Amino acid sequence: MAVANKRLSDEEFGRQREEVLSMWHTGAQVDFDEAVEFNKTLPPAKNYARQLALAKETGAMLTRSDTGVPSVDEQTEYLKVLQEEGQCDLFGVIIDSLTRTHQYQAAEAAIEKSHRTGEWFLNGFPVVHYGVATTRKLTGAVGRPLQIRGVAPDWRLILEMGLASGFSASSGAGFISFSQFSKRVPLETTIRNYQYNYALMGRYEEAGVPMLPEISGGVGVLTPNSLLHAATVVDALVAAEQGVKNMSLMVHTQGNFVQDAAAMMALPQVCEEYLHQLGYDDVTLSVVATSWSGKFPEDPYEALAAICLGVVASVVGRVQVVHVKTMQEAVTIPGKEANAASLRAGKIVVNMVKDQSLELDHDAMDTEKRMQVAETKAIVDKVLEMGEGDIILGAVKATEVGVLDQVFATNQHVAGKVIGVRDLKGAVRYLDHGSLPFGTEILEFHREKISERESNRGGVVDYDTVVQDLFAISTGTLVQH
Amino acid sequence: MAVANKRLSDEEFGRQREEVLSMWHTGAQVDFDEAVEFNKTLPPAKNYARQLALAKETGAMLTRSDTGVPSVDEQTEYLKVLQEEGQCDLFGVIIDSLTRTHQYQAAEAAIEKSHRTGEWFLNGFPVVHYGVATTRKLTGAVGRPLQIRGVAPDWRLILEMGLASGFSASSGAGFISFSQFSKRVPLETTIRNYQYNYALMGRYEEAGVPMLPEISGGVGVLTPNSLLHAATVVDALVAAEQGVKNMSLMVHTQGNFVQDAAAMMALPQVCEEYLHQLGYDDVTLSVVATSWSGKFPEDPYEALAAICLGVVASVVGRVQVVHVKTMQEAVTIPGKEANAASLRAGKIVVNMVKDQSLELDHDAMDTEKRMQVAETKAIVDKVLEMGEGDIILGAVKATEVGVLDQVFATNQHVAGKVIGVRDLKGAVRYLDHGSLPFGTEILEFHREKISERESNRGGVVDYDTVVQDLFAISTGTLVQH
Amino acid sequence: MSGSEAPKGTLVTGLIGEDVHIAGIRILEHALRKAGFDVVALGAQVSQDEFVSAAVESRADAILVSSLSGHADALLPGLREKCDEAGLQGIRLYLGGQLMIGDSRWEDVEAKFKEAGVDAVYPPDVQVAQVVADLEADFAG
Amino acid sequence: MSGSEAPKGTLVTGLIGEDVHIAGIRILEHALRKAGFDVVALGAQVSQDEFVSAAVESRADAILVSSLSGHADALLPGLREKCDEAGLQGIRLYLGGQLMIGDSRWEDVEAKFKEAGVDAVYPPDVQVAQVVADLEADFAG
Ligand code: B12
Ligand code: B12
Repeated sequence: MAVANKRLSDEEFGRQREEVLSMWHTGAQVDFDEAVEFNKTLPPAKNYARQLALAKETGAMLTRSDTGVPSVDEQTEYLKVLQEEGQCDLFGVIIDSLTRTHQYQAAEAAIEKSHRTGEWFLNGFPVVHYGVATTRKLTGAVGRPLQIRGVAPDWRLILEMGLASGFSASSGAGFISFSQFSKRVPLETTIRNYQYNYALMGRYEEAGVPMLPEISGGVGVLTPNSLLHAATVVDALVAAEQGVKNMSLMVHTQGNFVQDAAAMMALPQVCEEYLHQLGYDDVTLSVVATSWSGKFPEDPYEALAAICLGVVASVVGRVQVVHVKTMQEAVTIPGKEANAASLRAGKIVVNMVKDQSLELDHDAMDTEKRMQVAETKAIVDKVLEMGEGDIILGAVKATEVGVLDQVFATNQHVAGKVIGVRDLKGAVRYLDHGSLPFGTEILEFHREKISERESNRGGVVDYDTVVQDLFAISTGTLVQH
Repeated sequence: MAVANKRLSDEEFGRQREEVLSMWHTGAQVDFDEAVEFNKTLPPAKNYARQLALAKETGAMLTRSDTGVPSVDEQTEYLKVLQEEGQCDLFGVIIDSLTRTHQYQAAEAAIEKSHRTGEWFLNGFPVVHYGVATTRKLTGAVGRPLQIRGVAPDWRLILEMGLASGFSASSGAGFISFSQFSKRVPLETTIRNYQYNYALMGRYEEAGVPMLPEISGGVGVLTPNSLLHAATVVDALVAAEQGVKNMSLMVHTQGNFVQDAAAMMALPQVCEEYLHQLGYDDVTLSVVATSWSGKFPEDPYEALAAICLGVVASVVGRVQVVHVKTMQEAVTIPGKEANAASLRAGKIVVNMVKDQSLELDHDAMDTEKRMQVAETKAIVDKVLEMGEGDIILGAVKATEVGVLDQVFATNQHVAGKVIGVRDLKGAVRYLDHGSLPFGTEILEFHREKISERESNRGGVVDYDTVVQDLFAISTGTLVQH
Repeated sequence: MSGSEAPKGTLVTGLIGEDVHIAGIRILEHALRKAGFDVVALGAQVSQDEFVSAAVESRADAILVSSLSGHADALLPGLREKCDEAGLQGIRLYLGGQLMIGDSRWEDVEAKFKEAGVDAVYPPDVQVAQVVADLEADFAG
Repeated sequence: MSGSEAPKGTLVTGLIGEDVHIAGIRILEHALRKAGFDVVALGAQVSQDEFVSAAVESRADAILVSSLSGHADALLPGLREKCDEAGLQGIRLYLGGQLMIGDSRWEDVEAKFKEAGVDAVYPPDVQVAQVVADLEADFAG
């Protein structure tokens, strides 16, 4: 059955729901009406969407830190430390990747082993395992909004469990979970699953509890922005159709201030346009910028410096949320103290840069924004055209022929023809644009930028340069000449 | 006897020299000719001026870290750790403030007590106490240039000792040591002492060993840049007359990127103009930017973030040297590991920002530069006028009437009428310009900027605001609204 | 396999378990191919069985297992035994990535996986060139 | 000294020894004057003798010593005795700034200076308003 961008009927939703909640025994604990009532008892200060809408209004920039550990007591302790010592505004709780891939038994064994040995054998918080009552205790331990984090082709049970337990936002999206977090699952399947996720959020929304998806179009590993923007727009349109009214769009900082800040401005602009064009006029968009997402320097102080630079770009880009990784990112799942310390550093950068309303060279910013918008539109327009107006039908076809594509994808169905590389200033450009429907202006722009680096080094920029670029920052520089 | 800006005769220099070298018994160890020969045995990689000239040519940005501890073994260990673990390019060795104020006996007692107890009772390295042979072992322990650091009304013996011992640069200048590091000493006296210092460097230069003064016009505690620039130009002209051929001009970062970066560009430009105007055409100028120089946040990670932001501004300002303080600045004389860690963070920021040739909003930068240049010229022109072309005679008169002034000065002879305050974006403006010879354009510019902050807060900006501003950053923000 | 045109050896590569950190192994594959190896790239999320059957099918000389998610401890043990069962006695097993959660000492991590039958274990800061050089040395002649 | 217009007390302020860190004490002086104290500000680089004679001349109620360079340990002891010798028995001594080099525990630092005769010792993160409030309390009535 072809998936189209149509609101799930109550019957279809109800049918899936039964299936979802029976995937693991704790699913039975979720009762939608009770969950809505529970969520209504929470103060607005704990609702993610409300806080982001407020931030957008007041110009505030909130910090978010993501953590995930297998023990619920320890996870609670983490959140408390982040709130108190890290002045953290928003909490992300990462779900372990065994749970995400439905390996509930293996996850349970790893939890048991973690408890027994006191060491950790699981890379996140297994929300499904703990269930509603226990997880509500966790979310009740802090006074600010929480997001349930992770990306997986089938995130439905995790989301049910999370939203019923006091989380009011969730990461993940259909295209990224297809292209970056699965291997053989077809796009139709992940999109169908995400229709469910968005529909669930939409139903909470209708019941008076705004729930927010944080939509990412891929990962920020040497990936040109428009590739990510286009996939983000696709998911935003899917979410809107299912009744989601508040969305956060993610930009992955990749090291060049102008490019990163421009991305934070271009993405909501172009997304807004498409929402409007397709008749979704009551959606509130916010932007979240992540920390550096490539390989980190091992040294924690170098890592912290790189994180701070990402925050600078994010404040220049006037986002609502700044995601702050930790100084131990290269090394391990971070300790809570290191996490809180990194957050404090991030916060003072937010304050210092925000206070001075820093602006970068306007010409450079304008060009960068203009190009990102043009590239994104070239892709999304083509997708809509291929779907005869239906973004999902279009996306499926576009993916087959590489009109939607990803760099370093994990899924075999992704064309994987696009290759990104840094230009002389460290901005990520298309070394190979694969089958993206770009006109000559766009292609020449990228070619030109890459050739600047070539002239500078007196040598060709090729896949070996891409390999060098993958180690950017971790080796101490952004661009190796 | 009025001091004029005239090259010290060999007789006068020789006379003073005898006096200087007999201030403490180790002075007798200094033999100029032998010291020149010794310096000539050192590789160019260890000569400060040569390395800075090279950096200017190639666009390199070097990092410098300042340390000063009472034990020579420990100081050696510090330098080695900074070189190896901190990738430090230039070393500053801070002389303790007892030695700087000629309290040699007290310093000796503190050294003895430090050695005996293993704790430190002295805030720097007492170079005079250790003498030439021992200090040469210290400077010989590292392979990069060293600067002897500190400011004092009478720095002559310290400088003699330092340059004879393998240091090839020195901090300090006549006006700052008068206004900020002494209480009753008149400007004539400090300038006369600095004429000697510059003359000593000039004589090394003539003998084939370039020696570099790093000239600062004051301290960066809530001080408008032009006030510092003007005093810097005064000392540069004094140094040039004594035969100094390489100078580094210091800019104190104070938190607003545009203002800080503009200062790094405006200062060498205006200084170059005056050197040229007065016939000193063969002087090579470089610029050094310091870390934040106000009160630091106590938290080491916040402090590190603030330091990193200063480095961003410094790289945008295209300086040759970035001075990197440490994450323990608020707390204590830093440990070597914390120092090396801060340097690594500073270095990665240099690399990441330099790689992308970051430029800020051109209009804002142009305005800021233009105003700083205009203000500085207004002051220096007036000083020259008052001295009938002689910068020293002028400076003495100008200081009396507050045409040269300082904020938070320590010397009773400083008018101290000028008050600085932050504007809405955190740039430091003249709240009170005292007796500075400013025209209406300048005054209106500052008034305008301050009134923006007033409108924003809906209240007056006055001395209470100055008090708030003194805690900027240490309380987590740059501007308190 | 000594002629200059013949492949230096056949290698099966992939990320074990649920792992999706694909960038590192992708560039290793590129470098190894360039150096003259035949590479059978299984990509992300490869099970032990998939590794083994791909190695059997391709008559591989070695299996290169990458693992970054921190679950190598749970996912790797047993692979050597499966190889033996499938008749791949003595096939060289290489392992690299960010193997364990928490800051265990590298020596302990290395020992743990060697005990599980891995021939060579690599930390995340290994250079691509180093991996290639080691493999060339191991398959010289 | 209880009328609303009369000064709340006379204070001598200054930085001891070779110290030039003047910003902190300057703003304290401002705040104290605003709160109704008479302040005799000696500024930077004040010797013990200068503190004492200024206090004698101005019939001060207290001396506020600031020290940031880290040498308070060497420069402060003896001040109480000099005060006593000059007939300033019982004059209140306040000390603040960044007193010691190295990261000694605050309790030890405080105890050390109290033993040397200081009545109240303040860490660098003290709020201006706190200092004013304490002095007002000490001189109430
Ligand atoms: C980018 C990244 C991601 C991207 C991956 C995108 C992609 N398409 O590849 C995304 C966002 C998808 C991701 C997801 C997750 N990640 Co992640 N990720 C990273 C990050 C930042 C960089 C990894 C990278 O790309 N390195 C660049 C490549 C070139 O280097 P490399 O992979 O290390 O490979 C080199 C060597 O290791 C070696 N090598 C690797 N494999 C092999 C194999 C052999 C045989 C040999 C000889 C050598 C070898 O050779 C390579 C060249 O030198 C690291 C942290 C870091 N290192 O900075 C975390 C990190 C690996 N991730 C982590 C985690 C926990 C996750 C998540 C579970 C949760 C989360 N944070 O969202 C999910 C996992 C999902 C899953 N199912 O696996 C943890 C792992 C914890 C641990 N091991 O202790 C890390 C360390 C971050 C952290 N500190 O928490 N991640
Ligand atoms: C600015 C500064 C300078 C400026 C001072 C400019 C000026 N005109 O004031 C300059 C550049 C001149 C300078 C010089 C030196 N400095 Co300095 N300086 C600083 C810095 C960065 C901030 C100090 C400041 O202005 N604070 C702002 C004011 C508002 O706060 P405050 O002074 O702490 O005052 C508050 C409280 O302490 C309290 N308080 C203060 N005094 C008193 C007294 C009483 C009675 C009471 C109740 C309360 C009280 O109330 C105030 C309001 O809250 C500090 C580090 C830091 N804290 O971040 C180092 C620091 C104080 N300096 C230090 C040193 C070593 C020096 C030098 C010896 C060497 C050098 N680094 O160059 C020279 C000393 C020269 C000399 N002879 O004294 C060290 C001291 C080490 C120690 N104590 O362990 C510090 C801690 C830096 C470091 N980590 O190495 N410095």
